Amino acid sequence: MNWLVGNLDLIFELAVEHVRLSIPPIVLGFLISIPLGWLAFRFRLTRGLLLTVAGLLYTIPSLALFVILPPVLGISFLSELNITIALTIYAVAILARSVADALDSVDPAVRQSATAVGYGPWRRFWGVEFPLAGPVILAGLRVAAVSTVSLVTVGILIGVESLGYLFTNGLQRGILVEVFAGLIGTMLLALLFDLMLVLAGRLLMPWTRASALTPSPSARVVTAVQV
Amino acid sequence: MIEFRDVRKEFPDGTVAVEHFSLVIPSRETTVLVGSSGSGKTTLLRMINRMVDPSSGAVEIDGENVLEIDPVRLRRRIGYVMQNSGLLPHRKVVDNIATVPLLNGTPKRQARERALQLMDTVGLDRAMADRYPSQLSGGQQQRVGVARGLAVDPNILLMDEPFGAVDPIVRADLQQELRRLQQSLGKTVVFVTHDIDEAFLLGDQVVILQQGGRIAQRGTPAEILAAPADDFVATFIGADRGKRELRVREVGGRRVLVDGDGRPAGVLTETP
Amino acid sequence: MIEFRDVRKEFPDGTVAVEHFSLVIPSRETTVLVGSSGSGKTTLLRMINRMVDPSSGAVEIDGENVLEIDPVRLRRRIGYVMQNSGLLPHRKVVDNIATVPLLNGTPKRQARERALQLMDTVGLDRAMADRYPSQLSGGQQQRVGVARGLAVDPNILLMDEPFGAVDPIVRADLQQELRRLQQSLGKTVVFVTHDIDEAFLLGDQVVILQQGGRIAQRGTPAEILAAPADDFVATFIGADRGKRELRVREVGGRRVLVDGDGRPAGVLTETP
Amino acid sequence: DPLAPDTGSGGAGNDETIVVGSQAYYSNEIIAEIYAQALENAGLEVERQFNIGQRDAYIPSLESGEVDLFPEYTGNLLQFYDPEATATTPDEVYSALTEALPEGLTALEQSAATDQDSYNVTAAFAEANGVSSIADLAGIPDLTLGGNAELEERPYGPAGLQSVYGVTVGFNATGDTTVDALVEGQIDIANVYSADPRIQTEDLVTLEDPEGLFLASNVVPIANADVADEISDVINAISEAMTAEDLVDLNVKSTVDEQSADDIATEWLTDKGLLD
Amino acid sequence: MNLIADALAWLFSPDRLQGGNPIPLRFGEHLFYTFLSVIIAAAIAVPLGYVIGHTGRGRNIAVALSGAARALPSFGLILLLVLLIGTTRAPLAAVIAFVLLAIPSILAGAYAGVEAVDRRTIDAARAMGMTEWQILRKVEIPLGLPLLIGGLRSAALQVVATATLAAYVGLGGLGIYLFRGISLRTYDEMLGSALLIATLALALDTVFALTQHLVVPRGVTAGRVKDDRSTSSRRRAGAGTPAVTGKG
Ligand SMILES: Nc1ncnc2c1ncn2[C@@H]1O[C@H](COP(=O)(O)OP(=O)(O)OP(=O)(O)O)[C@@H](O)[C@H]1O
Ligand SMILES: Nc1ncnc2c1ncn2[C@@H]1O[C@H](COP(=O)(O)OP(=O)(O)OP(=O)(O)O)[C@@H](O)[C@H]1O
Ligand SMILES: [Mg+2]
Ligand SMILES: [Mg+2]
Repeated sequence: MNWLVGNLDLIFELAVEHVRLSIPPIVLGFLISIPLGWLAFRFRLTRGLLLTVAGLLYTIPSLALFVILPPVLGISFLSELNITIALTIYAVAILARSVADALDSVDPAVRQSATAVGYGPWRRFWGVEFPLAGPVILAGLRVAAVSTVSLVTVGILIGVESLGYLFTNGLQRGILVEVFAGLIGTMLLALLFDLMLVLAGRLLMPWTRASALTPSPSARVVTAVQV
Repeated sequence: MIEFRDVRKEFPDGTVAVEHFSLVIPSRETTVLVGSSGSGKTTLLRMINRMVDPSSGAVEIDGENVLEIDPVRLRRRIGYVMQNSGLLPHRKVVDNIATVPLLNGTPKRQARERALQLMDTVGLDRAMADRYPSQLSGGQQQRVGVARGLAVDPNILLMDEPFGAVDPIVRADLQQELRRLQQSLGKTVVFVTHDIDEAFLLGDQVVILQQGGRIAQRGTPAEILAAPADDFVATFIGADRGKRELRVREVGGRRVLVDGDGRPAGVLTETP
Repeated sequence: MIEFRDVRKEFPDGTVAVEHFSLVIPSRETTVLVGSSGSGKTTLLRMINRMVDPSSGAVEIDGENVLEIDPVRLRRRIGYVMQNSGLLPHRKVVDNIATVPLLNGTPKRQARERALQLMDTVGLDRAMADRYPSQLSGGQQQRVGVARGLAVDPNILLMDEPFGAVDPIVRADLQQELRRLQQSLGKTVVFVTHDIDEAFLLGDQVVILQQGGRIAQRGTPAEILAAPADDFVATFIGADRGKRELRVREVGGRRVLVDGDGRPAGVLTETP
Repeated sequence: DPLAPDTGSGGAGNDETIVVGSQAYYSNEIIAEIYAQALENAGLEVERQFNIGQRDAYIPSLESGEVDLFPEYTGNLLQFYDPEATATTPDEVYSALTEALPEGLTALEQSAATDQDSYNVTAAFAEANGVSSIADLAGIPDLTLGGNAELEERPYGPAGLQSVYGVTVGFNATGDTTVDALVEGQIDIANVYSADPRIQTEDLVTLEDPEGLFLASNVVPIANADVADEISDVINAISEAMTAEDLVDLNVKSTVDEQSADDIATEWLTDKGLLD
Repeated sequence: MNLIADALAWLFSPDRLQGGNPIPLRFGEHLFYTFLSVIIAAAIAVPLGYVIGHTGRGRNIAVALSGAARALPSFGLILLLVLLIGTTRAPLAAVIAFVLLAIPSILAGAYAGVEAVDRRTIDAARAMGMTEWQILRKVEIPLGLPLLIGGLRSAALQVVATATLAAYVGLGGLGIYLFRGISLRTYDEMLGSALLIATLALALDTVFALTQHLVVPRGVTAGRVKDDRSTSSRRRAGAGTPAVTGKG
């Protein structure tokens, strides 16, 4: 407890650093995933290829990826860029699939009807398909954000400071509270990101909040089973 | 007038949906395409607004081949109503109705004003204007769909099983509403259904389709009923099951018309 | 005989689906419950095989309160067919049909043999026996559903909108098939639909329900048609729209019966 | 080349800011923090690049000028540059180090404080086997040495024990948990930094090193030659003031009292009258 | 790309089979920890997941749990448990951490699998007179198997990744080379072992993917008769894969 009282500034500084490291991969991952997800959604062939590659990349343990990337990309091992790129790759791996699934989830009838009333392809994508894909994309974005915040901590093992510093430093000094603070801090940050995304979703997608007049048939079936 | 001239459609996967199809659809009347699943009704309907382009043959509107019209512009001129309404779930009712005028650049205020008027036309309470489609019942959604189809005051209204998904009672209501509307608006309506009763109810001209868009029979409902062209038509309209052969039976002092199976179809009100 | 005595069902969320419902369902006949969405048809049907238990009142089968019968045993004695067939997607057609006999311990060989016979009964080609449900058309799936419902040779067959999801032509086929079956098997069939035409076609007794399971009218189809009990029934069966009031008109030398709107309903074959 | 340091920040060209680095080791970080605070007190702009990892990781950054100042340990650093080095006493090591340092790096004055690798056993083990020096280990069967993973490759690791003292050991990479592993009996000999407070708190016996397997390792500030003159007065004063006891004391404050490096540094500088 | 050649040279050098850290030993350790933890986690999570999926009770808790688990930094969790349980019992602490990390995905796979079964199918099964146990055993489990395997798959990958980090507290496994490489800045070792770990993860992933493919009940894969344009066959988005949990 001693430690906690004396180190609130440190925790705060590290948290700020942690946030700073977390944002670029999430934002970049999101931006990159839109065209990739669209490609995967639009063309069967690219879908298989893209999602397989994404899945494989996601499979590689983070620390290993931090080490493999620099020689492949010709960047410095110590560089923050390394972490940013690695975490962006993970975010893309999650989000490209989400975007593809999300576009898939758009009712084809709505897509058809938008075409039928005279939407051109570009306008239809941004005015109809993308917003309607929103809820599923958001779900993916939440997963990506939370997992990015959690993965940033591994960066400490190659010298990139974040709340992960509290893990190694706490272990060396044998201070349980310090490690615990790192753990809780990271989870709180993740929660914060999640909350902000949920709020942003509410704000940007008001129709998802509108409660249906009649329960949808599937919802009714579910309740019927619980008798 | 809409004219199909020896139209054929083969989809990229090799399915031939429609072949040797020719038909004249007169203006200001309702033409109903009726046929079972896969007979090519939707495909034919969509050729009119270029959602599908024919592989060969031509579709003309007032003498102009549709292939010469830019599809986006063409579609904005033609109303289209489909099953499940096809409303944009993320737009309020009023914005859904105003979609096409807005796409065409009509000022927002004006478009919304017109949308509210259309809500009156199709019998929707203006109080629903700010709801999202999911907050409406199926029947109300279909009304919004019709209102949207009418928003640019099109000469042509295409309707693809617009009432297929609603409850029979609501459907009967919507059918009546459409008849009323059509009497006052006088659009060229092309209506697709696979319900022969609906076809007989709504169609000035009824076209019965077989697989591949082959026309089994074309005529007014009474013509078809009086003289089914062949066995297929007879089966389709239920004549072969005796469903259309009605006999009179006394029940409780009233003259009930029963079909071949003894199932009642109605009550006779007037002797010949 | 199945009897409902002043049955009431309130769901845990407070919805009162059915209230003060009493009805006698005679044996070896088809009773159709018809009404619009949410009127409690499914709830009532499911009280018979204890998929739903009444909050108060009693449901009796041949004088025995179903609450005194173990639900699993009860259900194995009662056939149940529902919309979308509810087949097990990971079992072949023949195994789906044989499910309940197998649960009851019938030897596999015998159960399959019986399943194949049932496929004949419901008009399914035996060649489909080794397919999976997803490899069948909707209509075929429903036939499998019916065969499965018949597999234990139950006295009671419950059918919840069994043909709601299939194409009208296939539906007409299945309806005919069911009539034929019923004539030869003589089960007690309780059939739920919201299509009044289907109710009139299949029901020996038709029960028209309003919200909350209130019985608006009960009787044979002809009785209901001849004398609708009230405005609700009149609307429901289309009498108020003149749909059931037929007049005779000459078309091409035949006497066509037309309704209030001038839409044809059939051809008169025999004068009173 | 991924081994090349990042040139994104700091750099020798940047005259205004002194970049102070530290290892990913709390004790080293405290010293670095002391340097940083003292420099700030002297009116210089300071950037902290702490937690860079092991020597092999940060030396390139130091050589390239990405980092300007780094608290080091004379013996370990000398061995890094010259694995064959024979010097053992603090002064010998220091002068050998000044020789061995590449151009561009300057060793400022070394401090009396030492923090060197040392081999430790539990008091019970020492008594039972009668050992007080590494040499006494020779002949004891089935010994296991524990330490960081990289110890296995170091000249003073298992190979050095064998060649210098004829002691045969197995190796267990116990990392940051070495002391606990020793106390629990998983290993017999632990490589612990001599200023580690747990040598006292856990009642360990540090084995003597008569053959000089370990070089004397005094705290020494290594600076980039470009800034060495500018900062030498401030930093040398710190080396002068810091005693061996001070270092253990600083470590105790960190691990037992759980104080932050920041506070510990301020407190020490204030005590020594180095802040104004 | 020279570095990669060096890394491969390190990896395939005969030295890797000798000394204190032979690769086969570390590889075996890594797999051992992975399978042990996944098996323990499965023993806990699968029955629990089935209960949740079948009854629908506790679902919200399970969802919240897997959400929280995704936010849990696995490296921090190991260090915390090591400090709590004692550094010398690091293997125990690590296995507990792995199990904790593996449970949410497996739980999600188990209940999502059961839940993804069409409610109408279950309703029909009950109406036919299946007991609850029969419904679970004959309908829900076989139809939910692919999603369960999916859950085991992400759990295993999660553990493989985290076991790498566990070398930091002296657990052994393949991470040991990675940490030593990073400390010594020996790039061939770092990269070589990273490649080895990545390969292990990919191989494991492939095995699970194949299994997942194999356990899809026939009939679910069997082709639709025709016209899969129909909207009814569209799966609920996201229902196909259990929620991805965190990674290490
Ligand atoms: N995009 C397409 N690609 C391939 N085949 C298609 C496509 N659209 C339609 N078809 C096929 O063309 C035929 C006619 O289809 P269409 O949708 O026009 O029938 P329909 O009469 O509208 O049927 P329904 O009553 O089921 O709506 C069918 O065999 C259908 O499978
Ligand atoms: N498990 C349940 N929990 C809460 N309310 C329910 C449940 N099952 C049905 N209800 C409600 O009870 C009422 C009657 O439902 P029921 O399913 O019996 O109607 P139905 O006549 O079969 O309708 P449909 O034609 O749509 O199938 C409805 O208002 C419905 O929302
Ligand atoms: Mg169609
Ligand atoms: Mg129902």
